[in-house]
Amino acid sequence: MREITFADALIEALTEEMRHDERVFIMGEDVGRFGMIYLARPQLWEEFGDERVRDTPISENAIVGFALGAAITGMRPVADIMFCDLMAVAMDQIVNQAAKVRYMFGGDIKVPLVIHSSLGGMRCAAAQHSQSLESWFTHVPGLKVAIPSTPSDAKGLLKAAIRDDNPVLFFGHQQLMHMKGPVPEEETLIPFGMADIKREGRDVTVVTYSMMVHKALEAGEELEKQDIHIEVIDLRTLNPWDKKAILKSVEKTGRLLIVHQATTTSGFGAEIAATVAREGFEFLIAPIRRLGGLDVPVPFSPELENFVVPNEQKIIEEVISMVGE
Amino acid sequence: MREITFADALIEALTEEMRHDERVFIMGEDVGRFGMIYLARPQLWEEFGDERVRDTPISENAIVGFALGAAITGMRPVADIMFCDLMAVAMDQIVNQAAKVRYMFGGDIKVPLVIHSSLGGMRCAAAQHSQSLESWFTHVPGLKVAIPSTPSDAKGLLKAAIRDDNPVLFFGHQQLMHMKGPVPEEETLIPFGMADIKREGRDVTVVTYSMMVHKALEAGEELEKQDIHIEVIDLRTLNPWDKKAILKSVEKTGRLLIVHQATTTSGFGAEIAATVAREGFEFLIAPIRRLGGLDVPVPFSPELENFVVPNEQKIIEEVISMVGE
Amino acid sequence: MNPQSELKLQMYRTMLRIRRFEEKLVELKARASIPGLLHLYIGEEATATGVCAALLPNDFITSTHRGHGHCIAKGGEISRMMAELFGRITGYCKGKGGSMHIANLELGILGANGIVGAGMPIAGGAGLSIKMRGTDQVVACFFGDGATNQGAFHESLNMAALWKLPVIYICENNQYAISVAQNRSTSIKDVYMRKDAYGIHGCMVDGNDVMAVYEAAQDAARRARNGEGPTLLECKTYRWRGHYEGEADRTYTYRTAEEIEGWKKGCPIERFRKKLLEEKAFVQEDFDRINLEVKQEIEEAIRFAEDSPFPEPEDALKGLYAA
Amino acid sequence: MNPQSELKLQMYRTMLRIRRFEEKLVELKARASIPGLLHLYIGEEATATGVCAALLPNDFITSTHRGHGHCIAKGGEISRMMAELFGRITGYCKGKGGSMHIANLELGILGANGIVGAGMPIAGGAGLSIKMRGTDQVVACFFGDGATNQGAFHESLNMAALWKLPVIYICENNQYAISVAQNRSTSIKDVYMRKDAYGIHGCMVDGNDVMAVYEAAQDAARRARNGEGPTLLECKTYRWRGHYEGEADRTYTYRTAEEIEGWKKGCPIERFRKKLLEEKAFVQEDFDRINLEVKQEIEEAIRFAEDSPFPEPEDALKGLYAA
Ligand SMILES: Cc1ncc(C[n+]2csc(CCOP(=O)(O)OP(=O)(O)O)c2C)c(N)n1
Ligand SMILES: Cc1ncc(C[n+]2csc(CCOP(=O)(O)OP(=O)(O)O)c2C)c(N)n1
Ligand SMILES: [Mg+2]
Ligand SMILES: [Mg+2]
Repeated sequence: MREITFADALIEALTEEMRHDERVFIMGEDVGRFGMIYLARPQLWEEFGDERVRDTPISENAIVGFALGAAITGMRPVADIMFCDLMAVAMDQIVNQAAKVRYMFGGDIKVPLVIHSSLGGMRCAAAQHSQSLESWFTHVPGLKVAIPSTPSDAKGLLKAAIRDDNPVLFFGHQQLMHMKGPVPEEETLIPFGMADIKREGRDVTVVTYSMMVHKALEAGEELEKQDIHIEVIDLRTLNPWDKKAILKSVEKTGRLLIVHQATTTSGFGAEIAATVAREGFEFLIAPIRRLGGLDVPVPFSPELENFVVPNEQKIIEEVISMVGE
Repeated sequence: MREITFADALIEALTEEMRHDERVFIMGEDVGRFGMIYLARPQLWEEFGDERVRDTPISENAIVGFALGAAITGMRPVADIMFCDLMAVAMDQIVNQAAKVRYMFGGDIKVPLVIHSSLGGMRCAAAQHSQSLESWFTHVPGLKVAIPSTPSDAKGLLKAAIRDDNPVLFFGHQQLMHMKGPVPEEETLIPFGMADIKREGRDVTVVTYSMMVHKALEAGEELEKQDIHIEVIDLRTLNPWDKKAILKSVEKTGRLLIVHQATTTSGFGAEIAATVAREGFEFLIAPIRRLGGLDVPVPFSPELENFVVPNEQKIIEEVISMVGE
Repeated sequence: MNPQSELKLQMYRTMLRIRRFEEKLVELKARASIPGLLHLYIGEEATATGVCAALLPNDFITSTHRGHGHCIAKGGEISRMMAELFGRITGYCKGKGGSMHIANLELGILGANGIVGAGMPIAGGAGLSIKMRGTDQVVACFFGDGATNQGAFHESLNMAALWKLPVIYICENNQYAISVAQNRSTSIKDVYMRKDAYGIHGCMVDGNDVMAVYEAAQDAARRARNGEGPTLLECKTYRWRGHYEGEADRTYTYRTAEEIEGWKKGCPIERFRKKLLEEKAFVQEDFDRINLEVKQEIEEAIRFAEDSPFPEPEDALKGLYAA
Repeated sequence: MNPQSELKLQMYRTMLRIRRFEEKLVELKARASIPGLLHLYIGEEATATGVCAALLPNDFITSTHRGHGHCIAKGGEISRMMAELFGRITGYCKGKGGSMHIANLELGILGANGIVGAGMPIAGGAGLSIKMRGTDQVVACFFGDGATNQGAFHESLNMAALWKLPVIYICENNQYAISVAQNRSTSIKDVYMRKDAYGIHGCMVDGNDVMAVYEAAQDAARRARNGEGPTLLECKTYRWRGHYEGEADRTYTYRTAEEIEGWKKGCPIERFRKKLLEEKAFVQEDFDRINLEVKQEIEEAIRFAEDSPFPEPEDALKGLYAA
């Protein structure tokens, strides 16, 4: 199969959907003719022009709010927020408006809105440009959350997100954008709520998503050499999330390690751990572990940044220590 | 001991601290002469005047940002945000600025800032005025979070918050404001990170905070009649939170139920459950349970609202079902 | 009756419907017969009425926490509104929204909003959608004087101006945001002057003169439909009641008794009635008849609401996601 | 030398220090010798320099993602800045902040900021603190043209105006926000005209004429210290480099080669040097000497940074909370 980058896969998905449905458009900062943002490319602008590839002022709250207003009146917008950190200025429109209008207005209207953003850093961009804030949004009923790890998942999930009649937060990872992977030529939509077992194994279930999937897979290779076999499950979407797949795997392995880059406390790993501690209690032969970012803002200096984020080595250590339990 | 309301206790704390240190002041919407907000009272304004009891425009992001700017240049502001839902418009100044300036600037500066707000609803105020968003802030390193359940805790924690050199989010509960309780006359500061065992018991540990403490206590009375003895632990602060106290109790009871009003998924209960599933694994004789708000926006109609929020009866049912496990 | 006269009588009726609807709410709330927060529009009826009279049925509005007037003026049925306030399944939001969240897309009502200023970007987005879909609708976006200091105001007006969107931004300047008088929250006196910060049209009218509001809104709507972009329309008005029903500033902390009485004397509905009588367009019997009809309408609405079932508790779990 | 001449030479030196510091960064970044994002200020030196020359040492500034110039102009040591950019423990933030977060309270530098517009409320709060503490400090708040469309701009200017706070809001209008030209993001041409939306003073100056900036900032600072409230000062200028170092718009998508070259010809530093020569205040040797000194300063700064240790990984866990 041909290989393309994560960013190219996103653009392909968006291009296809824009061709497929003329109500689909994208708006955001620098998405247009210069197209320097992850979900933009000059070709997109060349094909669809200023109206449907719409540069905006630096007004994130209005970007989301305008997209929302358009979504409930007949369009299917994709709003781009460059970095998830910047969602902090748009939280009202995301949380109090987009997430709630359908429900609080009685459950009839549709909100076909995608908010695309990127997270994760590892570019020495420091505290305000390196956060992974996905767990906030899993705490807001009404929002769906997609967070793929591979080009083909990115494409299939973005297409599904655009066709969804609910507000979807779609998170790419800044470090993944240039990663290449096989992407089918034929149209593929990946339904939300279906985890993907990226590696099978019998000893420890490693549940993760986004960039950390790759770290877990690397760890899996290493551990294999020591005859430790981890099962790496990529959640791909956090709301809905595939509880069943996790429970099934934990039933087999008896051990669960959750890995994410977001700071540990109240990260989405807590939700997974809490759920399995309740529903998979009898399967567990060792305490559930979480490996998340350390609970500090992301520091600038490379060694500091590396220190606060999980990596292959730390995963290996956790797994080894778990199988000893 | 004399009994005063939760709201009076807050005002007392603020008044004492404003007398004690002239750098302390409060700013927010309608905190001034009309003083109709929880953390305001005409007397406060009469004593301290417009400058130190400062009415503001409806500009929450600026309220927090101005308070932050004042905090790092010699003042000790208390910023009032009427309802926690409204924090959505102020998230940037709370999360990207207040929480991070000290760390990202190298760890030398102090940020003596209190952001006071209220949460919880149960006033048929519907989706945008009834949220309990405390868990978001526990996911942001750099912020402390206080969330008391009684007038005396409210007073002691608010005083401690005002004297703290770090940004503190302080959440009252809208339904608790008129609740009376004993409050010592003499000065009391309650340190952060110390849970309070509000009821002792041997069968099930019920960890909770804010309004739900009272529901748990009511449930405790009822359960007592059935010879089931729950231990009710009031966390009082969520960052830092008193892990030790919880683990100690779970060691005794072997059973843990976490109750909060916030929607369940990715609520702070997940963090507690995940932590105990790791560090108290061997103590557990039954799966950890969480009883949180149902995962929908808070609906308006009274019966609907009651349905989505935990209450005494639901706590009783959970506990009974747990002791059977 | 000529269309112009018909329209006037219609506007009179609308104002009266708003007034009587809310007077009934005062009564019901005093008896604690309805749950939740009520922000009443009494005294400000001419603004919603004048603006919405300039709109077509498929035009959009966004509304505020003080939204009953907008909803009625845009065609909302009083019975379904009442049912919503009673928390019944027959309400506009099936009992899930309440006073602060009434919406109905068929009527072009994109929703009341509990977050001050938050309707402004949504209105802008509806404007963008109109432009992209190529219809000639317009959007009327209502907000208070207090809302003009929210970031959302600024971001929205700039964006709507930049893209010349068909939006009428209507500041209902009732001179207070809760207890804070406008001059203690806003650094300039006349909010409509902020138009120049965006290079758009704008003007100020007596918000209690329904014809003046109507004409200004018509101008704005015409410009909007012509692709000339947004307008910032400031309507000076006054709320007679407390910020919310139950807030009684009995000691007149932030407004004087005289000020309130003064505005009551200039009641927009009475003013209009007198004017119409002076114009000899109508006779008192016309108004009496309308009064009676409105009274009946309210009574029927109450009956409808009271007779309607509550939602089942489990309904709380429905309607979150579209299939 | 008279104080006026001394000040001018000082300003020349400051501009040159900014220029040379950043030219060195271009070089270092091209060799990938420094981590992270760099937003360079080359071409805009006159603005920071002119403004900060009108400030006293205990005055405050807030800065942006493009903040090196502000920091140097407010007294930042190049060596400690360089160390920060190198991620060393001797940097202003001990390696935790990097280019976008340099701060130093002793110098009154309340921090560069990675969030566009976010310094504006913080600056306002410093102004409030000044007023409440009763000192006669002022705050200079820098931000770009793109930032003027953030909600924070609006909320801050209104509040600062309302309370007559001693803040100078300086819009560094380099005409682009990343790739978006000002006329594609902002519905009016001259941003300083937004002053009228807040009822405050404001004016526009040639941001590449350091004396003009200085004088406008002095006026604004005088008014601020007199309790006359904030000023909105727009400085028209231009960035020579890409939005960030490494962004090369090689195909001139959003700016033409001619435009860039035109602005380079009007280099603010060269302009000022020529002017000073014309005024016969100085001779070329003065500039040569300064050039040499600045060159040495930069070299020493590099050496200082390179010789400084990195923080220990575990230092990442320090400094989050004050005891
Ligand atoms: C963002 C936000 N801040 C504060 C509030 C609380 N609040 C509700 S209404 C109101 C006053 C609004 O004043 P204005 O916009 O003038 O409208 P009015 O009530 O006068 O009609 C406030 C402060 C809110 N709902 N949303
Ligand atoms: C709130 C926010 N939105 C978007 C960004 C991404 N961003 C960084 S700089 C920039 C452009 C800023 O333009 P301007 O204010 O004119 O400053 P300049 O870069 O031209 O100096 C953008 C969009 C950000 N950092 N913060
Ligand atoms: Mg008002
Ligand atoms: Mg710019």
